[in-house]
Amino acid sequence: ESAGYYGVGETPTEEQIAAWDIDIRPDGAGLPEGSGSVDEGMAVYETYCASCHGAFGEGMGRYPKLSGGEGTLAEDRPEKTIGSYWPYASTLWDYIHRAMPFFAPQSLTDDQVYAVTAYVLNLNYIVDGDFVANKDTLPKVEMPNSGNFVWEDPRPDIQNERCMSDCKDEEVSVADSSQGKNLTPSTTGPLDEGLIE
Amino acid sequence: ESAGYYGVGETPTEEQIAAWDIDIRPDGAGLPEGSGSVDEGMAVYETYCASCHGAFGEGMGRYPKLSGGEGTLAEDRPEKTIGSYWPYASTLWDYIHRAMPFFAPQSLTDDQVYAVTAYVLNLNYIVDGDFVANKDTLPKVEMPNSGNFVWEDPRPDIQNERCMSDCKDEEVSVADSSQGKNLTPSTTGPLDEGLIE
Amino acid sequence: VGGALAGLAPGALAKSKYPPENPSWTLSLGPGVVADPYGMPSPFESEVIRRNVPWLTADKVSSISFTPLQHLKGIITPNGLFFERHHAGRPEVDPQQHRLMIHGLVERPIILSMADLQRLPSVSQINFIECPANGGMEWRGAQLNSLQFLHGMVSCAEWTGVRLSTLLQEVGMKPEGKWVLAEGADGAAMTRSIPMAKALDDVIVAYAQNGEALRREQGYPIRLVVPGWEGNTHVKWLRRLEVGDKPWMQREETSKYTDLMADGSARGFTWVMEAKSVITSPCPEMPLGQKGVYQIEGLAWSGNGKVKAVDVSVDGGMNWQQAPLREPVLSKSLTRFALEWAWDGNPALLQSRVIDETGYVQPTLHQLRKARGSNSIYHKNAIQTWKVNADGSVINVQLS
Amino acid sequence: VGGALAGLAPGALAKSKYPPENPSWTLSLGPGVVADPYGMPSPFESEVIRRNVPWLTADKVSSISFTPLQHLKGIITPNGLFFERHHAGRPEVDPQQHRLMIHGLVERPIILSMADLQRLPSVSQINFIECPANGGMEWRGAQLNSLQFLHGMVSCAEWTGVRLSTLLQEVGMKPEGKWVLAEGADGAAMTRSIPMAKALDDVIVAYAQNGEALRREQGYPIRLVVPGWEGNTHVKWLRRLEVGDKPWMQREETSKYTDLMADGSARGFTWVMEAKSVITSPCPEMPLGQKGVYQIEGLAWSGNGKVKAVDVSVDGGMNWQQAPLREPVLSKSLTRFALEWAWDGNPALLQSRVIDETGYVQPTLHQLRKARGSNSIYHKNAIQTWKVNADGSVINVQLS
Ligand code: HEC
Ligand code: HEC
Ligand SMILES: [Ca+2]
Ligand SMILES: [Ca+2]
Ligand SMILES: [Ca+2]
Ligand SMILES: [Ca+2]
Ligand SMILES: [Ca+2]
Ligand SMILES: [Ca+2]
Ligand SMILES: [Co+2]
Ligand SMILES: [Co+2]
Repeated sequence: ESAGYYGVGETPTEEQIAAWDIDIRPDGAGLPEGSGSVDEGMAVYETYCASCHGAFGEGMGRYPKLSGGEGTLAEDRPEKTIGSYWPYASTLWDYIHRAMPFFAPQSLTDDQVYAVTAYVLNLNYIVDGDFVANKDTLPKVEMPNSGNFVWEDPRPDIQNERCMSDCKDEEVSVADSSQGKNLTPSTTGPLDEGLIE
Repeated sequence: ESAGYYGVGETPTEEQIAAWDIDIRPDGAGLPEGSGSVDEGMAVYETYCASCHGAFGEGMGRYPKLSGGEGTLAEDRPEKTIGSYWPYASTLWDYIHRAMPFFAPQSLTDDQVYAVTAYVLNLNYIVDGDFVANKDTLPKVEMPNSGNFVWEDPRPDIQNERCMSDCKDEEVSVADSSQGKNLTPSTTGPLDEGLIE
Repeated sequence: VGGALAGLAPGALAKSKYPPENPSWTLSLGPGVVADPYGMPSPFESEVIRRNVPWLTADKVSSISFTPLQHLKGIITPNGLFFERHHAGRPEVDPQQHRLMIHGLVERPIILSMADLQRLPSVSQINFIECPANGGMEWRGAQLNSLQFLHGMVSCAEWTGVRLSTLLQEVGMKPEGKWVLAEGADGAAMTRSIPMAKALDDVIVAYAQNGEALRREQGYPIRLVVPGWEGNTHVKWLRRLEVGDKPWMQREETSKYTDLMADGSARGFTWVMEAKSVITSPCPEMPLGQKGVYQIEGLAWSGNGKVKAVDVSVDGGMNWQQAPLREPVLSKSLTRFALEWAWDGNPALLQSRVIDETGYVQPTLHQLRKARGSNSIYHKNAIQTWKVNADGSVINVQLS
Repeated sequence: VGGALAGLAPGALAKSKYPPENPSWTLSLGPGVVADPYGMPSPFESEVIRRNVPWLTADKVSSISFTPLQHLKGIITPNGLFFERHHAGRPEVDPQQHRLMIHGLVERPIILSMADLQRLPSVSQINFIECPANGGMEWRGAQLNSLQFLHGMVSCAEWTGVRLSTLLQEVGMKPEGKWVLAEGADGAAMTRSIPMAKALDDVIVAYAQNGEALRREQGYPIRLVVPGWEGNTHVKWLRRLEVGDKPWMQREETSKYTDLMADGSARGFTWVMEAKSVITSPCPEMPLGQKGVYQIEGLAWSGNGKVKAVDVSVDGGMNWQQAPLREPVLSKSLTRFALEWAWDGNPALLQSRVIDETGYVQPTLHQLRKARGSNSIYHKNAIQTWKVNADGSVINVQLS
């Protein structure tokens, strides 16, 4: 069947497409007009973001950290943040614009998103304090960890024979047990809303 | 695996089996001690049955008829009752005992069941007024329609070729339509509890 | 699917503001996880429910409700919409108190708790259950104008439980044992006699339905599943199995569930649900819109095994075209078919016809009437005709 | 199954009065049909619910709930118990207002209503969906003692909808189109980039789940089903599909759902859920009773196709025995296995190990850690070890 064979649906107007087509790519495709500076971003951040992510992006409770963690990725407790982990700056604009502030998604203006993006990048020492984000500058921002991603799945990374008997050299022993750790909510009775006993 | 391989369950006592083993067969297997006459049955019937099935088993509203209908089975509107249709008298004892009166299943004593069984048979002119039902007499009752059942499934009783084109000699026409019959409850909105519009 | 959309043809919808606007649910947060620890359908689907025909029975306590086939997709019937048939209402059985007793011509009678049962080897099977009275109001003529009420006494689920053969082996059958009586714990103490060959074949004592515990309406905590056989044999709230040498000739296999022929004779023990099919879209509840390309879709099933093929006619059975089947095609299970149809806007007479793996071809109502008369109530597996009018409405009709 | 029986070993039940007595529900009438037009489980099953781990997330609005696998049978997850993963809560989408826009590198962009979608040819598929974080709390050590919380981010349903390939054909893809961006209508406006080869293979835009309309928690009225791929790609409340020449590198494919290796490098685009299995009975919630014959039962699945075999070990992986599979064995679907085991009453270490049709053998946690370290969060498809104690209790352990 060729395109339009079923003939269902309406043809969208340019305006309709533009309104929903909000995605941004690393090459900058999708970035709108407008701009925002680190300073302007600080105001946005303090008003709309700091209550959850902390004054300097250090996180609050279980709300995500947005900064810090540089050099921890190979450590025992890595901290994955925008500075330490994120490969593309475009993702920051895209995600803040579509999903933040958490309680009011898509409520910021494009200028506000540019500004707070600039501010969060600055919090992570990725751009200077005089940085102004716009559709030309943002795609050029180099993210510190961008070189450390492999975008081809190397799995299966484990090849096993299907051994059926005498499969282990040493005797089997228990190394760790969940018993007594007291981390498991109840799986009987009504929903366990409370803290761990 | 042999019997008892899984070893699950308890072994029932004789009393446990007897209490639940209530089924009756045409040969009388399962019928308990006790007895009841047509006269005794009339009293039971009037107290517990007539309100739904009518004073003479003629039915009430959409509650089943228990008598009548003899000779109607080949007619346009057959009436299937104990007299006109049922092949075995044992089924009557069994069913009344397990399921009637409707609102209080298994509430009648065995004597009451014998009695009301005798009465309903008498209503259908199958036994005389002096009939006394018990485990010896009931299996001997011959039901008028018992010879008219085939207990082997003759289906498939229709053999079709899978014709794919020009399959009918005459032109196709609509013989009957549901349109306008006004028998269909609503299939939209909330549950249609009411009468047909 | 699409309660909110039921009966609305494509294009008939009010044009939405979205896009370009964003709906409120895109600009705010919804309730979090476990807002419903056991989830329910969207309130927009509130019309997708089981329904009954009030004039059909004296009382809802011994009655039937119908599955809304017009809204369903695929082959699984969700548990909340599985059709109901009760003879004494729906008992509220306590599974801790409930027991299954197996006795009669056996070496080792037992009483099983529900936990005992779950310790035994189990199987899962996707099987339809159909009441043999499905469509039984239509022997004499077209009455109801609704897929739900005409065909909704069939549903299909994945059943899990213990093979009856496993249980019979565990109790040790005596060689004289030729029949099994199954009895329910409801107020009807529902009973049916099952011949041993079927009992040892594919019957299961089921405790689960589509993954979870049986629903109360389907026999919680346990029921018999007798694949391909008439629904009434699938005794619910099962509490007793007795092995015997003869059938018991219970009310539900003599007074009811026997088929009266035109000559006044009657057929008993007509257990199998012969092959049947029905077009579910379009149907009276799901009319067509403008002329154009449509998918004629439907369900087919056979109590004798797998569906081999389904044919569709748009001219009342004069000419037929084979409709592709959808995977999976399972034995004694609902099977989906669909055929593309370019509707030219003229009236049409839509039919489907199933052929099962035994080679049986679904009959016309004409043929059934000729063979059996119009008073047999049960086993009306005739080809269904839907008349499509020029305005797209769909009517249940019977052909000359 | 058996909420009321959960954790109770056979034999541990109070002896019932029935038989010889008759329970009240045998001596009375229950409620009639359509007492519940949309049915619900028995109140005795009220413990069979989705549950969450409060300490795991900041807020239930971006959180997870777990399917009670310990109670489930067969392969279908009933819709009320399908696991939940929301990033901005569960939007209450009005299907009359909802639209799917398809645009980008296409000849003929369109906006589809839900009724439009239902007019297109559809398919049904039984597929599992698993969150790649399923079991992710256990990379560093044994923490939770529960099948539900350790493995309950997987569920399985029959999905019905339109193939993405049908939609892409209808809009006419331009040759430069190599990727598809899927976007949700929730407050997270959830997005994932899908490569064209997968998009044209087996992806569907689903509107039904186990026969009925999708549940709100699973994306009502429409979601993507991307068979065998990590759950997050199955974008819910789908509102937009854009065809492009490059991936979009969205937050959910960079910051999240990438796998950090021990050396600090990270793997992206690890979409497939590699083969996994788990013993569901016994398990911490379903301990053993007295010594005797048990059925070791469990689930296996693979994002790379069908399950070929499952082996079970009772000695911590030293020796294995092949466990029979239950029908049906479907591609990218949950599959049941069961093996009989005569438990002698001594402690034991129970494991299952799946082999899928590609020949892949499920790895140990040891092997995964060696290959990836302990910080990759996602894709922990390691063999699960249950320690059975002499008292029948069952504990989640990790072996040396
Ligand atoms: C009410 C709390 C709240 C507020 C206010 C808030 N956020 Fe968030 N933020 C969250 C939560 C919760 C998440 C994680 C959501 C998820 O995982 O689905 C998040 C995630 C993020 C992330 C992604 C973190 C990562 O590592 O993937 C960024 C970036 C972010 N927020 C930026 C912002 C900015 C900028 C603002 C203000 C404009 C803001 N947030 C306001 C709660 C909040
Ligand atoms: C409250 C109403 C009611 C009362 C009182 C009642 N019945 Fe019934 N009876 C019914 C209904 C309803 C049915 C059909 C049940 C079904 O189909 O499952 C029935 C069915 C029967 C049948 C089977 C009819 C057939 O053709 O298959 C017999 C026999 C019967 N009742 C006898 C009795 C007797 C004897 C009594 C009193 C001891 C009695 N009934 C009291 C309502 C009642
Ligand atoms: Ca775009
Ligand atoms: Ca904007
Ligand atoms: Ca607790
Ligand atoms: Ca008996
Ligand atoms: Ca008695
Ligand atoms: Ca009405
Ligand atoms: Co029959
Ligand atoms: Co991944």
